[in-house]
Amino acid sequence: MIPRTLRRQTPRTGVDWFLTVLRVAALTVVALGLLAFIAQEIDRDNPFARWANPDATGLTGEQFWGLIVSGVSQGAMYGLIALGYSMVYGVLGFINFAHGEVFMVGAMTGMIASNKLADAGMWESNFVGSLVLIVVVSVIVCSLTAVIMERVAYRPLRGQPRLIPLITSIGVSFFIQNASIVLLGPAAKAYPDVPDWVKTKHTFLQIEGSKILVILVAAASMACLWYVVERTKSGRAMRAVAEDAEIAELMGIDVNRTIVKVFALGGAMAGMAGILWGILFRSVIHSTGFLPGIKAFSAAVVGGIGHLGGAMTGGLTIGVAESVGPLVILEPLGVSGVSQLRDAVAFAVLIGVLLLRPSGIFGERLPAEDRT
Amino acid sequence: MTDVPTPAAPGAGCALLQTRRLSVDFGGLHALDQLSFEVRESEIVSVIGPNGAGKTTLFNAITATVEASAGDIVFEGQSLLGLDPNRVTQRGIARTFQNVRLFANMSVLENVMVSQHCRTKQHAFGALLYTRAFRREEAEIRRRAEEILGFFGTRLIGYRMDQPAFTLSYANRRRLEIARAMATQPKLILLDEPVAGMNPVESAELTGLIGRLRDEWGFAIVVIEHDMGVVREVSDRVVVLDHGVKIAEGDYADVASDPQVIEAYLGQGTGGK
Amino acid sequence: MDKSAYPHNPRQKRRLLAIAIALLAAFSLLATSCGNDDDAPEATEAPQATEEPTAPEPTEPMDDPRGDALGDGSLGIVEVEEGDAIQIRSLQAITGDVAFFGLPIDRAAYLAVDDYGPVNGFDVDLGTSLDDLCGNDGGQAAAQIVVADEDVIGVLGTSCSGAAVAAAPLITDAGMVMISGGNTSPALTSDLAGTAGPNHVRGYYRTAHNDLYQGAAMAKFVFGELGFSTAAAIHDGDPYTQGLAQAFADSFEAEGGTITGFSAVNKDDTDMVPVLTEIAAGAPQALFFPIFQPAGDFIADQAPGVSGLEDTVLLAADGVLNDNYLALPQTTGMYFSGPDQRFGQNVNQSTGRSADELTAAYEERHGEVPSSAFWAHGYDAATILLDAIAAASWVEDGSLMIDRQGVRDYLYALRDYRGIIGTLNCDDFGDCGSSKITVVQNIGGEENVQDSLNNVVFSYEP
Amino acid sequence: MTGSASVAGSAVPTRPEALSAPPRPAFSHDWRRIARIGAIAALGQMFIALSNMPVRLDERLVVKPVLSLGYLVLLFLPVAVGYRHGHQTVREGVPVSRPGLHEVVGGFSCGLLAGGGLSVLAVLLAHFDLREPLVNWSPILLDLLAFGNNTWFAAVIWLVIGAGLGAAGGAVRLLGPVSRRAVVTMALAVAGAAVLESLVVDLAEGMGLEALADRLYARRGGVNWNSALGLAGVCGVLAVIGRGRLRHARLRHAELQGTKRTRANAALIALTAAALIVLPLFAGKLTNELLANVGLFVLLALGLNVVVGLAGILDLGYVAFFAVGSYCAAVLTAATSPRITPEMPWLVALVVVVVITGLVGLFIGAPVIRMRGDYLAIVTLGFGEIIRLLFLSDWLSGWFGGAQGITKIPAAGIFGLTEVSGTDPRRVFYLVLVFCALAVYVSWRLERSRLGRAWMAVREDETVAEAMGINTVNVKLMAFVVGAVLGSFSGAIFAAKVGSVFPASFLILVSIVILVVVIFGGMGNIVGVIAGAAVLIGVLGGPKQPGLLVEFSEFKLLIYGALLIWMMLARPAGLIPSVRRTRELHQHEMAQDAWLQGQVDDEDEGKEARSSTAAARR
Repeated sequence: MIPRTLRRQTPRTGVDWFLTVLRVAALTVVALGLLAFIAQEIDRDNPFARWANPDATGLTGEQFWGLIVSGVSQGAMYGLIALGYSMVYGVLGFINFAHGEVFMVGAMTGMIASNKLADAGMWESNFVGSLVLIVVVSVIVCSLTAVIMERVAYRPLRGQPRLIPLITSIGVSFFIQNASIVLLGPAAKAYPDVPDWVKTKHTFLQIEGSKILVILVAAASMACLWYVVERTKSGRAMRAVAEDAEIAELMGIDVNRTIVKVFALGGAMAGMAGILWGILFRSVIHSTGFLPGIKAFSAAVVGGIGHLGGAMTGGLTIGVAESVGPLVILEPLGVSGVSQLRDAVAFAVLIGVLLLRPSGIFGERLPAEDRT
Repeated sequence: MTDVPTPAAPGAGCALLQTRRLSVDFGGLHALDQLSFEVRESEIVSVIGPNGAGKTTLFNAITATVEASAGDIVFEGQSLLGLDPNRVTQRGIARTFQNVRLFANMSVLENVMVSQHCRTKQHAFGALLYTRAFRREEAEIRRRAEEILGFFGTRLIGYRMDQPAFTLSYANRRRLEIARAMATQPKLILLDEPVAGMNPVESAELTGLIGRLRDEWGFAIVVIEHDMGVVREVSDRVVVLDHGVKIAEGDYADVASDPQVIEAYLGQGTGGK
Repeated sequence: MDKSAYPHNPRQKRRLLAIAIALLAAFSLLATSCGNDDDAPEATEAPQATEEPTAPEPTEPMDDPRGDALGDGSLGIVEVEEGDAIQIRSLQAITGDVAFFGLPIDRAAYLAVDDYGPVNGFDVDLGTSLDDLCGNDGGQAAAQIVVADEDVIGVLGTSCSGAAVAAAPLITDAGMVMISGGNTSPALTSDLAGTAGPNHVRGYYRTAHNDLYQGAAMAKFVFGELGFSTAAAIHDGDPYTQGLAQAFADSFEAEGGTITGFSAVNKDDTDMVPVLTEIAAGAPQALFFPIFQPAGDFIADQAPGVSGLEDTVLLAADGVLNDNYLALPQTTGMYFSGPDQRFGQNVNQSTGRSADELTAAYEERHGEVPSSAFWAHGYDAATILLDAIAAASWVEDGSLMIDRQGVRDYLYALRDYRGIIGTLNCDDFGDCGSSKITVVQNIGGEENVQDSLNNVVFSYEP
Repeated sequence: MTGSASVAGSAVPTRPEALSAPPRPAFSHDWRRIARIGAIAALGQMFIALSNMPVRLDERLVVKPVLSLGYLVLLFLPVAVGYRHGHQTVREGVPVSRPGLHEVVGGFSCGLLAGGGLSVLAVLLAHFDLREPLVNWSPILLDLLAFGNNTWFAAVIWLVIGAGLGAAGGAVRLLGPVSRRAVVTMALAVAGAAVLESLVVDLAEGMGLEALADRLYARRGGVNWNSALGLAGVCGVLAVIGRGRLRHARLRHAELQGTKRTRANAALIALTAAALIVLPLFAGKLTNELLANVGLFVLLALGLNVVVGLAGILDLGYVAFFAVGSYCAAVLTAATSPRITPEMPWLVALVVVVVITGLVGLFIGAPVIRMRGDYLAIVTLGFGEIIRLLFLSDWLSGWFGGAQGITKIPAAGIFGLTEVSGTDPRRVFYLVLVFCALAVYVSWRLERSRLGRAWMAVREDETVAEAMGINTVNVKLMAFVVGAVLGSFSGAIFAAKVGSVFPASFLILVSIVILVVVIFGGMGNIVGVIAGAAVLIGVLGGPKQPGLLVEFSEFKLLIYGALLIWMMLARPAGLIPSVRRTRELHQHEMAQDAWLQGQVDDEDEGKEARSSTAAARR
């Protein structure tokens, strides 16, 4: 076995030069943007604040805070989804593209269940109770979806080159998304209205109840997951399989069951995220799962794939970056219509992080030959 | 062994490869510690030592697949430090791998043809325009490949040339690896346990081949080997490593009788297999 | 039976079977040849039927069966043989993220054809609806499919202006007409002042309103009626929404107001706080976001929560003027610009169905209320096309002759047609829908949707 | 799968006929298996029914007057499961029991269950209202299921239909190879003729065979039942006569060696080329448009094939190059494009396009080249999206028109000989054809060159490739650039064809579809890639292009997904796999075959094959 290549920092080839230039450029842009922003905050019409963006208007403190909060709550959901990606990747070593759709299924289930409850009148009378109820339902549904997915589409492909299950997962993703269109209709579907304490900002920290809810629940499920993976027997089994499935098999671990558990756990997390999504945005559509899914995978990569804490960190990073970045970095540089570029910013963050740390924030360096 | 060892062995000519106080650490663990040794033109040096002595690490350091933490590697008077592995190969050092690593889904012939990459020029446009130069080079590459495969007798030529590499038997994979190394037209070949897992007949045959490699093709060769029989057969000089340190050097007889060496092996509880 | 027989027996069976099947095949061939004798004449006639459109009728002026059917045959005449159906097509955005907009128009077309019944005794066949994918490439490809069938008289579509830009030339070149229930871009017809838009072609009509004045109407409303001097606009990168937002911004500044912010989101964004914060930095009095669902839901939902926008007035356009959206709690009190939608009791003069009946029928058939207001435009588009065909066709020895030019003549001459969307008058550039823009305010609540649609607070006509 | 392997990797001769055993008793069954299959089928039927396919497609008659496409989609599943039930896995040395009544009965029961799904659904429809979530839970559906009669009729009739079809499906197993082929051909012929009506008519008219078309089809009403019979007859006879000469021919061609083989290939290529040049002359607008669209995607797929298939770099952002190609061409040629003047002729612009896309390829390639496979995938995807957003953004709308795109792009002038634009799909196709030929030549030449071998080595084992003196970075960058340039051709033609570019044409979906085309067709194999494009884009349709099955456009992506899953499960090597890929995917069997044929000179083969498989997986 060849030990991994340790590359030197000093540029050797043209590519290395180019990359160094790129890194420097990226950092300068960010730095300039930040400086301009700070300048604006200090004094709206000092020359430096205006050099790029003449009609510069900074942000008020609470606006900035609002950005951070929404970024964090969005990021927490990315994180929850990313956990599923990360776990599956850790164990099977391929991108389960359809995981985002599992999240969508969760949101849809929540929508249906909550509307039924609203018809029954329970939603208004006992909100928390029905919330717990729909969480349970959607977690179950999502776990089932994920497990069936694994059984039907992935298990038969165990041991094929990675590309094959990847393509299959794309197929699954298409299928679920469009199944939702043909069965449930193409229109956006709304959740029933939620009590005021969820909608309105609370004097404490000026955060909407829904966002507090999101952040708390995300933290809680994160903790549970951590406990399961790090402290329980099946968690050990998962990590063993992630290390080396064949050896684990020899050690008497039932690999199939472990993998099923992994998918179930990931599905549960996605289901949780789905409900949170529903509570936060109160609207769901067939495409709800696609882009968040992709961003969640980016989050998993940014955090260092296969690393649970990394997944959540990555999620928060991307969430906050895409919510704050455009206004704090791009607008001071005189870019117009910055909010349009938020996805671009999200992916730019992904690229930037990988440029500076090729294996993500927490990811350990991986052997060069570990390729698709 | 504090400074460069003095030439003291058969095979005339100046040093082809020298390692000077070469050290490789993996986070605190000294895989190689201040190792200095040299290989001369058309000389066969065996590197032996118990498992984990740092033999393969030495190879990896030379071929730049791991980075030396201290010291220097000099090949034909120029340092190899800081080069990409492919540059090292271009300078004229080829290697085989302890666990055979062929291009499993390419044919035997292709495996050898692709290994001449750094010795050939033709680029995409030549191929697209199908120039005379391109065709000539392709023919040349093919001819060389067949010639090299021919070196192994009937083992790799004939219908087998077009077989995907993974259909080869174990012994043939080892042979193909050597063929691939030869195809890079090196001055120095590093063989990592070339006869491991072969039956006596095959290893005897391969031992012969190693000799012929030097005599007919004029390569200098460094062999990592556990099979003392082979070592005795082929080596002009033997270097013994233990825990990354060179504990003995010289021809087979005195090395074999060196107490330190015996201690190193017996300390391991095992003789050379 | 002894086992030794096994290997032989089946093989013989197989041979027998093969022969049997071959025989059967041969027989069925025979059956065909005689079976087809009866419709052999039709077969020989058919080619003429397909070539005829290119060749103008020579004996056209002095034939009586023609009666008072419109047209001079200059675009060719389509013959629909007895027992065959009149061919029209529906080309809408029925998939993807604009399906909510295209599907209702498409479904309304089918409703209309069913309601209308036969034309001069001939059934009408809409075929299976084609998909313009709300894009130029999709529109062009679909148009090629339509024109490949030379018997098609007219096309109902497209949903998106972008698709029409690519599709209209192909379809009208083939002599067919094209009636859109969804396009609103001025480029496709005219600036309503007598100069044709860059992408205008003869034979293109639409029942949807011309967008030109919607932005202006909203601007006048905000500046004049509400008396605001600062406003901001958000679009979602769709040509339609971007154009409308731009129009609003321009005319608002022309009115003398100031645009404090002009930004954009992406269709699948959900967290609108950033864009709203960007807007809030300018502290506008009104925010106009003429975009679609679901993005529209999120803006309406999250705007009040962003500091600086707490009491900004929210305005949207016809892209979200539908039951789903009006029913949302967060849209209560919002203003919407759009075509006059007080078509509660309007009755389509050709089919005699009223808007309410139709919405009921629609929900009955598709299990959801129309996800966009333009179903009505789609319905009227279909009925005027069928009327046009009725007016430009005559029966001649059993088969129906349809004069393509006649269809166009009828449509260009269409006046005071009572449709679901109100009174239709076609101008020389194919604008048939009323250019009257109304601004309604949402009363709120699922039950009040109709009242909200009727709750007109401002109406504007150039 | 083994079967597909041995057929696919045409280098491998097929296995000897497995031993046969007496048929299994008719009524002893693995009932759990039947239940499983049946249940899945029943659910499938319910899904199809609720997906609104039957209602939506009921308008479209397939065989006049008996069968509409709507019902057809409800009928095929029972047959399929009925046939599937009789399937036995072939193992070395294990005798395969000959088909008998067992299969029929099994098929019958499976079909019964499958039909039962619809019966249950009908009853549910009648008695519950689940419209709230399920939009197609409509009386219309019930009416359709009940053939206009009452609910109980529906319940019964579907049981009967299901059982009958299932039994029929099982019975197919009884047929010998020839008759089976005959039956299958007949079925396929009728189905094909019916579903592809528009194409057939278009071609027929192009070749002046309207008479034939009119005999075959009731005008737009689908196939006449008697012509359907006739067609079936003809094809049946042909099949019985043909006796799979095709397959023999293919095998023989596969066994050809050296010059003979090359000569045969050359002949084949010449034939196809001739066909492709002549066909459009006889085809109408419809077919040409179709061919043009397929061509555009072939071009893209060939480009991506260089990156993914040869160099093994998983690029999910390939649409970026398509977009850059189109936008450059648009900006350079269109008078309406802001900022950039003067306008140049299309061919001149093309040169600039190539240069620019090449640079973009380098720019995107350099940062990602050293990342691991999956990181690389997501990063390229990110780049693709970023580029689309930049084209869309208000920020750069001064250059690229933003949301309003760039319209009125002039037709592509070719040396003043001709003008290529969307109005005449035939010319577009010829233009595309030229560039496809170019792309094919490029990939074919490069694959057999020093560079191509280096690509393969990198794909196989990057570290070793590096150690063998290959500068992996440069080699991979080359792959990126070549892929980018090929993609840009497609983009430039696209711009001229459609006459306008909008950012909406360059969604992530496009990259994914291109990748799917490559994988589906057979990665690393030129012919496979072309076949993949023909099947997916031609029949089903591309992301923004309708295919032959226009009726299904509403369900396109749904079918895409299902098809993709099934394809990867059934034959992961793709439609027409490259021999190399097949080997990689089926190394076990390959090794065993080799061993059986004594082509391997050593004992410990199995183990080694396995370990090398492991190596290949890395």
